[in-house]
Amino acid sequence: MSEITLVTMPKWGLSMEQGKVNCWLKQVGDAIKRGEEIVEVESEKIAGAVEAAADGIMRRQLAAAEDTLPVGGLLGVIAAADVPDAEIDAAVADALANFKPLTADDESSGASPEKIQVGNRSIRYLKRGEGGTPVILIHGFGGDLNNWLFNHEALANSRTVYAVDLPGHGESTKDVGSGALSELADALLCFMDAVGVDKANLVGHSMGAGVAMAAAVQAPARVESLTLICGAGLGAEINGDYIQGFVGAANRNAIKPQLMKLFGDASLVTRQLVEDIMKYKRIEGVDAALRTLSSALFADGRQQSVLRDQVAALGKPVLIIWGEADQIIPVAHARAYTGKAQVEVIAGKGHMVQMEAANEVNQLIKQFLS
Amino acid sequence: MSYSNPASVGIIANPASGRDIRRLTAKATVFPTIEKANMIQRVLGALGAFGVGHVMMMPDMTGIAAAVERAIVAHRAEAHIPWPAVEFLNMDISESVTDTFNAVDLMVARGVAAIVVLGGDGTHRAVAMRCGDVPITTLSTGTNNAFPDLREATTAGFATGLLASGRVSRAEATLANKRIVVEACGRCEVALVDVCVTRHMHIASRAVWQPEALEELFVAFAEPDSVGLSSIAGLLQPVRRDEPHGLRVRFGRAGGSGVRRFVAPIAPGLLERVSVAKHGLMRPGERVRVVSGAGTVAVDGEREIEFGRGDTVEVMLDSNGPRTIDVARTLHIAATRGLLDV
Amino acid sequence: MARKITYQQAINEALAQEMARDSSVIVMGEDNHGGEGSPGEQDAWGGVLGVTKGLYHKFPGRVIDTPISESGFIGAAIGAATNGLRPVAELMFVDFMGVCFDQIFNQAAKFRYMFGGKAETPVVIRTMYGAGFRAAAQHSQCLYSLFTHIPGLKVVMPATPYDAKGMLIQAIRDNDPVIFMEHKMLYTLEGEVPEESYTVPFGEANVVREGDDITVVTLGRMVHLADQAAQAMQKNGVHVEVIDLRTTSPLDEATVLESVERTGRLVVVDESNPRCSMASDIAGLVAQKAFGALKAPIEQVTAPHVPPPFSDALEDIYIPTVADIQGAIGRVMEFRR
Amino acid sequence: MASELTKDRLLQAYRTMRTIRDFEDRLHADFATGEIPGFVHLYAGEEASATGICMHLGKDDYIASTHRGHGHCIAKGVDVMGMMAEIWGKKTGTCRGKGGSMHIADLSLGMMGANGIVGGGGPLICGAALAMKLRKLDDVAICFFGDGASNQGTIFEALNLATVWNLPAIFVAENNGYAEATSSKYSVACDNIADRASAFGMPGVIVDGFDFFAVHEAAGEAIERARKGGGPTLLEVKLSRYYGHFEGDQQKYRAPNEVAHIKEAKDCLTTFAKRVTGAGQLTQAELSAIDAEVAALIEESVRRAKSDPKPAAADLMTDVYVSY
Repeated sequence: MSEITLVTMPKWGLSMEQGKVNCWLKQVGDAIKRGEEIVEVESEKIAGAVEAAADGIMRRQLAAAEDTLPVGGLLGVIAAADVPDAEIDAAVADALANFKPLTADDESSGASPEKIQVGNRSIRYLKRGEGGTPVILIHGFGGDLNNWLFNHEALANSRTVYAVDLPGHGESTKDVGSGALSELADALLCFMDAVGVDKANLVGHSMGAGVAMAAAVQAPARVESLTLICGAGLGAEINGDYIQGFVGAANRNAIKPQLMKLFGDASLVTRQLVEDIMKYKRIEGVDAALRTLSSALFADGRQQSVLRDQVAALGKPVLIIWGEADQIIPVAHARAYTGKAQVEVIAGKGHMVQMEAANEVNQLIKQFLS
Repeated sequence: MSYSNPASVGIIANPASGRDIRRLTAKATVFPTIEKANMIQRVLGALGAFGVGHVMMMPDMTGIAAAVERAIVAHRAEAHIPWPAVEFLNMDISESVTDTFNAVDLMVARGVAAIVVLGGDGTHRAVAMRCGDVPITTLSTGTNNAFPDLREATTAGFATGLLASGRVSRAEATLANKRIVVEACGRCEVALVDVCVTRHMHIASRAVWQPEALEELFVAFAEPDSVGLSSIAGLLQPVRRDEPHGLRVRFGRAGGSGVRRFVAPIAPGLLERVSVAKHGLMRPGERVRVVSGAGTVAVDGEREIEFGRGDTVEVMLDSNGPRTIDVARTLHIAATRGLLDV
Repeated sequence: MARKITYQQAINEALAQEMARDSSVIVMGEDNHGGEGSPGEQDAWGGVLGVTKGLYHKFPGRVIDTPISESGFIGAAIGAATNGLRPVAELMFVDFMGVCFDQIFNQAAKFRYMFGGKAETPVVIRTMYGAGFRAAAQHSQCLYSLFTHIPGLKVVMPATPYDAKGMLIQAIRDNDPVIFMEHKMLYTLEGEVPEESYTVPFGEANVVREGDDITVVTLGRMVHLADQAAQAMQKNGVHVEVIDLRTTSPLDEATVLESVERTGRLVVVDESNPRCSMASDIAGLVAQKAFGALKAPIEQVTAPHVPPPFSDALEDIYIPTVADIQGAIGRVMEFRR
Repeated sequence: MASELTKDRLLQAYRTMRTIRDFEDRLHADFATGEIPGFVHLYAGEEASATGICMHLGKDDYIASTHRGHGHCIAKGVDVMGMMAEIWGKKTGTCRGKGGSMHIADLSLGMMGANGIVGGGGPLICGAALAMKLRKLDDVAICFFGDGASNQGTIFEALNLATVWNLPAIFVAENNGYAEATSSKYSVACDNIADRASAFGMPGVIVDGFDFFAVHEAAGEAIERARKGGGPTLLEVKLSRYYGHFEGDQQKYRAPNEVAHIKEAKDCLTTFAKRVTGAGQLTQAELSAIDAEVAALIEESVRRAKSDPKPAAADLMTDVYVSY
């Protein structure tokens, strides 16, 4: 049966209990390569593509567009051309018979975020996987560890991967101090102390990339490599209107046009995503944190800390990934890095490239780390 | 035994008593209108039991008379021992002490055998000023009185009925009382218990409860177990109601030479330190002139006269107070002589 | 992601956080702790359904039990609000407004206007509403439209634990009198609620579900029924937009009108009685301001114009159901001129 | 002693009473011309009550008033110019022309407002007093109400709460004998409102409301007691209003010479003047000087009220909420 691969409804984030099939990207009979996107599904929070776990032929599609399935529910079957239909039908029957929807108990037994006291702050993080030099995923301005929903698990299949909420974000303490990159980098390094990580591969998105770079500058010995995704700190330009619009937005209607700037495909901005951002912004201290950060880092629509030369001087391995359609930080910054780096620009995707092109980004990072 | 048709009895109930500032400054009771009306009903029952056929009552505008009227209707419906016919005097009501004066004048003119008074020291004083030698039955409405009896209205009515029906003679049933006459600023007032010269500039809410305001006190009698200003004298040197003299007390400053300090119940629940410089007997007929700055004269505990610097205040004790029914003695006589047998 | 707690716990947490943050916040009402003056336990009840449980010991002297005297203590809360406190007074059941409405609508609601803008009355009146408890006619009404009618009051009715916490904190910090309505059937509803303090602004409806075919405007407990109806309709290919008004004063007209402009169809779902109701108000609003967009008559799903009955057999048909809502959606979708 | 009446205080008392009287007399005259809109309830005759009580109060003490509230406002220090403008419906009024005679308020002076609802102030005062108690202030809150309000449930609830919470609250029953056109002899079951105090576990005191000194002294004791934490008091002030329930009321329900007789025998200003001049505390010249000043003040307030602008149409929509 090893040559039969079941495609099931993925679980993107702890709160996801079910997903809706948007459309099939491959049809029955199509040849499929491992890692190729085969079906687009949508949770309450986000839409994304499920990638093939194995090479083969698309032999069955058990869910149609618009169907809603629980997490783990059977979407389709991939198998080699020579696997008999009877075997495939048996596998399908077996899967359907033995399927149990996830319960609350299963959820709590899986990975769930924890909080740790780091100095005066409580920092929330989610740890997955075991082994190797740990990876730390660092979200951007206004984000949180859920920004890595499509990456975290994929990256963690062979190593320890942490995703953190930076100060002022997610469920970490909202005090950001001066708001300088160095202060956030300090917090990151202290977090590493607290969880016992001596040295890590830092993966930063946007402002988080700036934090990763600052941490490398401050403590070069503790940084193995840097992955900078649509990163801040590589040049002065940034979309000041976005920053102001994001900080100033007091309601759903004001925030939505800002969030649409984050994606190449603006339809990915779901009602739930908008609602989640508004819920974050309403939390006491968030407004002040965002204002402090935006004036410390992005005053007058310009990035105040450009660290590329200092980082280049360290000679660390660097991977730079950018969405070609990034409307927040110009894609030109990808090429502006002065040191040695692998630079990858992904066509058609926006600032949230790690979500929009999750499989591609995951592959790039995995290759880079190995 | 047969008796002549008993004479009328008057009833005066002061609608204002039991509500002054002592409710606030002391722990004096609020004495509700309804309870005054209840007391009158108990008196009526007792009078009826002795065949008193007619009662004159002072009218009022605060509901006592109205409540009694309602009670009469209800009583008639129940119809066991009849009550006397109650006549509410036909008089103008000013809602002041004048009403009491007018009512007493009418009762005296129509020859009542006795007047039952419900009120405090002030009410009894007002009645005493007009009742001449008609005996009065005293009933205290409240906790802060020295002159009237604090007793159950039923037995007071009982004794009054014995007197009004002639079963017990006036000589045996009643007592004489002293009084103090005070003259100041051309006004003359009569006190049954005490006259106090105070430093209060204004009559204001009338009551006296601040020991530092006391200047000089004159009492007709001084009972150590009473409450009010006269208790100060009573605790210095008791004087009975049937002794001929009174007492004079001069207050001093705390710490002054020869000044005695002690605690006295100058109002219900109000135990205050008082400072007395000296005291002495007050002889009947002796006119005493008080020398003081501006202030007020309180008569039976109520400020009545404002006087200025240079005005004179003169007081004199005599034995021309009202005759009051001695309820205990009257009932004792009735019991020992079998006057209650039917 | 966030921790899940009940609607009732969310309200308790909002009170506790605001009381900790601001010493002028007090809680008062009948048996808000329970046991006052009795020989037994203090905080014996913590509110009739335990919503304020635990606050009494956490905030000594600031959880005040009152006599059963609604005019007196609701008025006192209003008076205290004019003198430096931020009282959260509990009117146990909204049905009891009948014995204290003067203090709310002639006093609290009017102060600011009558006094030429010089008064602020930061009082919150928490009150339980709604049918489903077999509590009959005097303990089951919705009555929000009566408060909504009065200028000077803000009227809010969170449908979820998240909104309950954020809107109560907003209500406490708000400088106007706020009627905060809690549906008694929602107390045990669980939902994600941040541990931290946050506010949900008033006058901003929540789009619970997006859809382009028909708009369902609803509020309070009916939000959940409407969403279930919408989910069921999705299987038939009908994409329903569900709007939770969240506050009826202020009213988010823009979100309602924008949605109906897009969908052209409207069903209003209101647990209250139909005359002079939020249902008729929203229908009137849309008829007046989005008439041109309407493709079908507006349907209202409400309780009938009778008092809430006692017997379950009657109450179950009194309260609008998911099936009622689906039926209304179906009729509006099928309407042809 | 609660509060000594120095010469300055006596002058202040007279000035306040005179200001109230002239303010009300002037309104009475002007209302008859038809220029003043709405309902106006005048306090003339009752001046000793508001004055004798409010003289003990500072701006942090609260009072709640009634529909007959001008006297309480003036005694609590509300600006007479603003009041007159308010009653004339002008933008310069205390409430910018939005309240009128029945709703004059100034919370910055502890004046919680005249109130168009009979008995509406009782619960509010309990709240103000509760705030004082919880905030550990030694302020007091006073509820003025009439014999009509004395029969309202709100007042009973407030009296009960005040004792239950041991509040620094004083309930001042201004018993002028008439609730609108109905005698309190009919409507108040126990006749003396003060009698009800005992049922609520607080002292009940009756004081002569024509006598400033009596009111001042009794109120002083009650207020001092409340400030010290001694709890609430019910003070019944027996007095009389000279004018009708509202302007235009012909008072046919009163005895033919009732008002004239009261004015003759008891008027608070006349008796006050007689007492203080008789005792040599103030001279007639001093009183006359105040009379002249007050007359000028009232004249000026009317002149301004007449010429001041009315609210603009845009003012209709403002001041409903702090934020909406």
